[in-house]
Amino acid sequence: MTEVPISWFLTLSAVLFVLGVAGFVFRRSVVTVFMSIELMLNAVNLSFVTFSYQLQQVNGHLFAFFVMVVAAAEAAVGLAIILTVFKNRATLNIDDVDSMKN
Amino acid sequence: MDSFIVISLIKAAVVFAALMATLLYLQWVERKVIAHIQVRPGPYRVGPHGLLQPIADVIKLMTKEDLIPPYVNKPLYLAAPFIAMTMALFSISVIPFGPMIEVAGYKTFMQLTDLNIGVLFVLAVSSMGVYGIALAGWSSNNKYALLGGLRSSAQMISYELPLSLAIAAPLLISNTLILRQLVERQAGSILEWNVLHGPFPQILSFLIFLIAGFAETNRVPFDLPEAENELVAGFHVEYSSMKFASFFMAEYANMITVSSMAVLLFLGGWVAPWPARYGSSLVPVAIFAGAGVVALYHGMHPGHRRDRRTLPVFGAAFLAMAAVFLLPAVQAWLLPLFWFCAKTGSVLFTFMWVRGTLPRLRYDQLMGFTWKFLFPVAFADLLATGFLVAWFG
Amino acid sequence: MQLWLIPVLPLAGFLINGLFGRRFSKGAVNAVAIGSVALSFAWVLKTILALSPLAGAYSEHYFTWIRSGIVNIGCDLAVDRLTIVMLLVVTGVGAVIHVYSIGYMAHEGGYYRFFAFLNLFMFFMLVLVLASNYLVMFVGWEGVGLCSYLLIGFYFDKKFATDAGNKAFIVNRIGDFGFSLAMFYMVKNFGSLDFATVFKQAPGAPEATLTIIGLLLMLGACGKSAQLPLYVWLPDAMAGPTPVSALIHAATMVTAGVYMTARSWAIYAHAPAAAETVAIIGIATAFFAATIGLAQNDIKKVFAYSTVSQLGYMFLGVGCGAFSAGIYHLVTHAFFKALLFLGAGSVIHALSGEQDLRNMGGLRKKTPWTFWTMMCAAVAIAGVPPFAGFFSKDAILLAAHHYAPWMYWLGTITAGMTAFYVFRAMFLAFFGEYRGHEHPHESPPVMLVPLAVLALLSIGGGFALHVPEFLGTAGGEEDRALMAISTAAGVMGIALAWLMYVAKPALAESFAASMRGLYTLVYNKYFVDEIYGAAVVNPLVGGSRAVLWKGVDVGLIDGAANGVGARARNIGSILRLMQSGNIRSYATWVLFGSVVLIVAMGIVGGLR
Amino acid sequence: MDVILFLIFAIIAVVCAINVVVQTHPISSAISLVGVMGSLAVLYLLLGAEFIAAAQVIVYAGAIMVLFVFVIMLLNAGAESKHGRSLVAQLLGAPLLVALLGLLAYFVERLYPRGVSVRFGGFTHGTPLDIGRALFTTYLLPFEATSILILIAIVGAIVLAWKEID
Repeated sequence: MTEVPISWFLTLSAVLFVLGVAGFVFRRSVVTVFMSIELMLNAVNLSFVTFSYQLQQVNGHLFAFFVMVVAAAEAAVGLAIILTVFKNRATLNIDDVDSMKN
Repeated sequence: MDSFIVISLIKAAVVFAALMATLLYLQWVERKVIAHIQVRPGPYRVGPHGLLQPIADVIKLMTKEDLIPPYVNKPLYLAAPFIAMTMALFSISVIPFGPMIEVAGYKTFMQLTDLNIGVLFVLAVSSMGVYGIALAGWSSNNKYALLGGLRSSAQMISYELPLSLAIAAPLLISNTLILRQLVERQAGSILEWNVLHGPFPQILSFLIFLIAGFAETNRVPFDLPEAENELVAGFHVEYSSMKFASFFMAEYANMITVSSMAVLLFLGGWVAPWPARYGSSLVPVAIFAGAGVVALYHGMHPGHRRDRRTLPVFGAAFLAMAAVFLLPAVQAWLLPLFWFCAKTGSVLFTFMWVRGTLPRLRYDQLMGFTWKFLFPVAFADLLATGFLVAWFG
Repeated sequence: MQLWLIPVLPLAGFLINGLFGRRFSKGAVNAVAIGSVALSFAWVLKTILALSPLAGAYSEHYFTWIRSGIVNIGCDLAVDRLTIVMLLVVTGVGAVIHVYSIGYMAHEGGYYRFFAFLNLFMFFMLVLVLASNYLVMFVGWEGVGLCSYLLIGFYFDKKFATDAGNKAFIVNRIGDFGFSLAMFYMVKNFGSLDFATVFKQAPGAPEATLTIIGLLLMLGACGKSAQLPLYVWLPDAMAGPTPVSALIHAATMVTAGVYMTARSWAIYAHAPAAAETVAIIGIATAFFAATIGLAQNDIKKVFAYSTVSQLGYMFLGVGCGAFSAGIYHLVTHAFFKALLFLGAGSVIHALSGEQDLRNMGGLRKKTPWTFWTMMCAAVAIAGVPPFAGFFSKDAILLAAHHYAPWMYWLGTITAGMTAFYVFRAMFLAFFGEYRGHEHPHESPPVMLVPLAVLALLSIGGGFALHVPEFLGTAGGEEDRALMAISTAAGVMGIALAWLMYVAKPALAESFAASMRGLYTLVYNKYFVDEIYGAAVVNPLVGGSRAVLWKGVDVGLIDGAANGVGARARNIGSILRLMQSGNIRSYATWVLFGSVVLIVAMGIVGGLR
Repeated sequence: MDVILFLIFAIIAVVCAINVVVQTHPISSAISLVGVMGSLAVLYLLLGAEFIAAAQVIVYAGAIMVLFVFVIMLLNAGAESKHGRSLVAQLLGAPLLVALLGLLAYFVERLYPRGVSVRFGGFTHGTPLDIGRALFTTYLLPFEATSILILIAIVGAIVLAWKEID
């Protein structure tokens, strides 16, 4: 067997995505949570590229490309927000950032 | 299939060996060049004209105690020099040194591997190189090292933008990302090189590329991550022995990569400055012969007692080289290699020259320079090139 | 032929002035505003020259605006002869009034805003005129309404101005409602809103349909053109700056209804009941407004009622089937009424804001230019030959006589009254002793030149421009007798005004005293505003307050809303536990939601 | 060969991803994430997505993650503190994650029981030429929109971080 079933790629994508969700749900560090989001985006990109292969069209690549661009923008703004939060509250623990509660 | 693997392994071994030797001696060359710029002899004790100095250094570094400070983050501390070295050597693998040659009946390219996205690959790998430095700085648990790592990561991200833009401009002309094709499309004469190409010479891009390249390799005047009089030694302050040497070699390997890229992108790669029918193939012969004659002459009139033996030997070796260049069988692969090395060497010499000449920038100057000057200029240059290519192309 | 340039040029002026005008000098604002309108005028001329002689319609398609089922509405502009007449009036008179505004607005705040709105108005008016289907026309129609609102309320720091703006807008909404219904009905019956398509199908359509469409369109026209019973906004609209009154509320926008009715002539031609209604409303408005005009003391109010009255004439013409006569009167009216307003503006300017005729008098010497130019307009509106108004009014009365003689007689009486109240205003303002306190001064040349231009048009516009011939529907044979009667009515009106306000001023007082009841009635505009207030507005407000607010709103809706809210609060106090403020908890709920969603999609998608 | 490559890099990716989640120190997570991205880039190459593979390394690993590392170093973020808890996340998190993974895997297996197989070189339209062509024709509007987005993000980041500069 020299060919990889396409479902393997998608399953890998699913596994990575779920791991990203797990990071989001279980981690307390804002930065790690943010990285988990990136992990999820990567997982989605993998499935985009896989679909592109399956359909023999380049469109999936472009979606992945746009995801990357958006991720870059998101990282810039998100990290700036993290910097500001850290400056104001001196914490990176996501459970401490809960002033919306009241 | 098998021959492909064998050839690849042989090529890898050859390139690796040559690269290591070059790395060793590049250091010696740099010390010599800087020394002569500063009007002093430089390494002189070990071997003739200090020629054995690199070997001595290697022995010294290898035999030194490999000290791991306490309170470092051990996995990352150990991984950092490895990452730096790996990434530095990685990009060499796609750099072509010459055209297709035939060795013992096998046709192969003078290149480890040929990628469709060669240029992007080099960019990608070089952008990964920052991890070695940043992690080294962080894992050392030392504030100087941390500052060095911080500086280098900010600096490398920032200078990658003008670097990429400067690379994009000649790519617009050559219209390929395959490094070998890039060179083939610059074949002909010096006027076909991208730096002087047709109606839109890429002189500005070339300069931007060089400047950004200095920054990407943390060279003077952008050597802030290791600014020794501010940060002691910056990110590698806690490293010793071979780990320290790895960073050093990584820096030189990066210099070679950047120089090769400059040659491939702008200076026509292994292509001779003018066609062989006008005698370009005789240039190396002339150079080596001239060098041999000069060496022999100085051997006759030695300024130093030891030169009486060494210089004639060198002279003879140079003359032999000149003779080799005259052999038609070897010319096919030796001439391109010569031109490639000569061009890369000139760029490397520029690196050293700048190091011997310019002072270091302040950190805010460094960032301001790239964001407020280099980046806009690179952008405008790319835009102008794009319009020109669209207009004339 | 790039028809789109005609409206877009003023739009560009609006954008430039509106966005950057605050930083511009007055000169720059002037250059942009007037330059854009002048260029537009020039482009109109070029278009006319390029297209002449224009027998049919020339149209341009730009893009498909709405495509839905059978309805396919494009953004189309078209030019035919009717449009050309309107274009010339709008851009020509518009340009003149723009120039005039430089002088009039020189000392007002919000200079750039004024010109930006004026340019925006020009844009919408030109869209209205150039439209080749009802929907694009409606865009212009609503747009001019908006600009009218903005410009009436230009002095937005004064309550009466904003109230007047609101009134104009709300009353116009009633008319627009009719217009929209007419469009829906057209789509339903003809499947299109294109003029060409609709008019081609009109002859074959059932008369009832056409009558309904015609009446609905007339409702729209009544709102926009201030006809009975929706005329009440126009006199109040005089709260805006005088150039606005001249441009929007005399020369162009208020005639949009006439234009639209004339444009829809093909419909009215096959719906005689609707046409008759138009004619009746026209003559009734003409007469009714003229009587109110007899007793007004505010110079602009006099001209405002005069405008309503003259618009009634135009509707009479259109309703009688002589739509070209209506348009003819529209053109000449644009000249002399704009001139009257601009002259009134000049007088007001001279008296630093005084508008009451009782505080004027004797201005003939102080402001000779204004006097003589206004006199041209007064004579023209009075229907004295050979001034402009004579020809158009005569054409309408002739048509009315053919249609129904009683309308002719009522029209002639109205003509007499028109002559009377206009000259009453002229005599009160320019003759006798000066009764005010300000020191009158003549207006600057930048205001007088437009007056002179319009005066020339008022004098010669009648016999120089043969609009009916141009529109290809020359009226019936001239009837010397009818002509003489209507002229005599005008002259009698002038003479009566002379008698009562110049020769024997006491006569007016005693006349008013002897007919106190009638005078009070007329002076108070038949209490129409009060009747509307009592009959429509108050019941509406009171009813809304009692039933909708107290009953439905508080009782039902608020009760329901509060009840829902209370339950929601109860549920929320339980669900609040979910709102821990903890991001990870939220993330878990999102995860929960996505799992549920995937399961649901799997079930719905038939994947088990 | 392809299967071996896939398995090697898939395992690296999964292990690194687990490491991202398990490591308590942000910088270890970041490095692991770079590992994920690198192995994904190889998988992209396997899928014929040359350009995306390069962009993955250049943009994700070379820029975004460097930015992460930079911020972690700048804030000198240590191992995360243990205090603070989310009952919901602790109780529901694990079962839901298992459910999500199960569902996704189930649907993938159901929808692609033996769908197309991936073979290196089986898709050759992922070159920069193809991407560029599609990007500047079909996807020109989104492309321009994202460029505006990036611009806004730059401005936003500067505004947010401005106080740091003072």
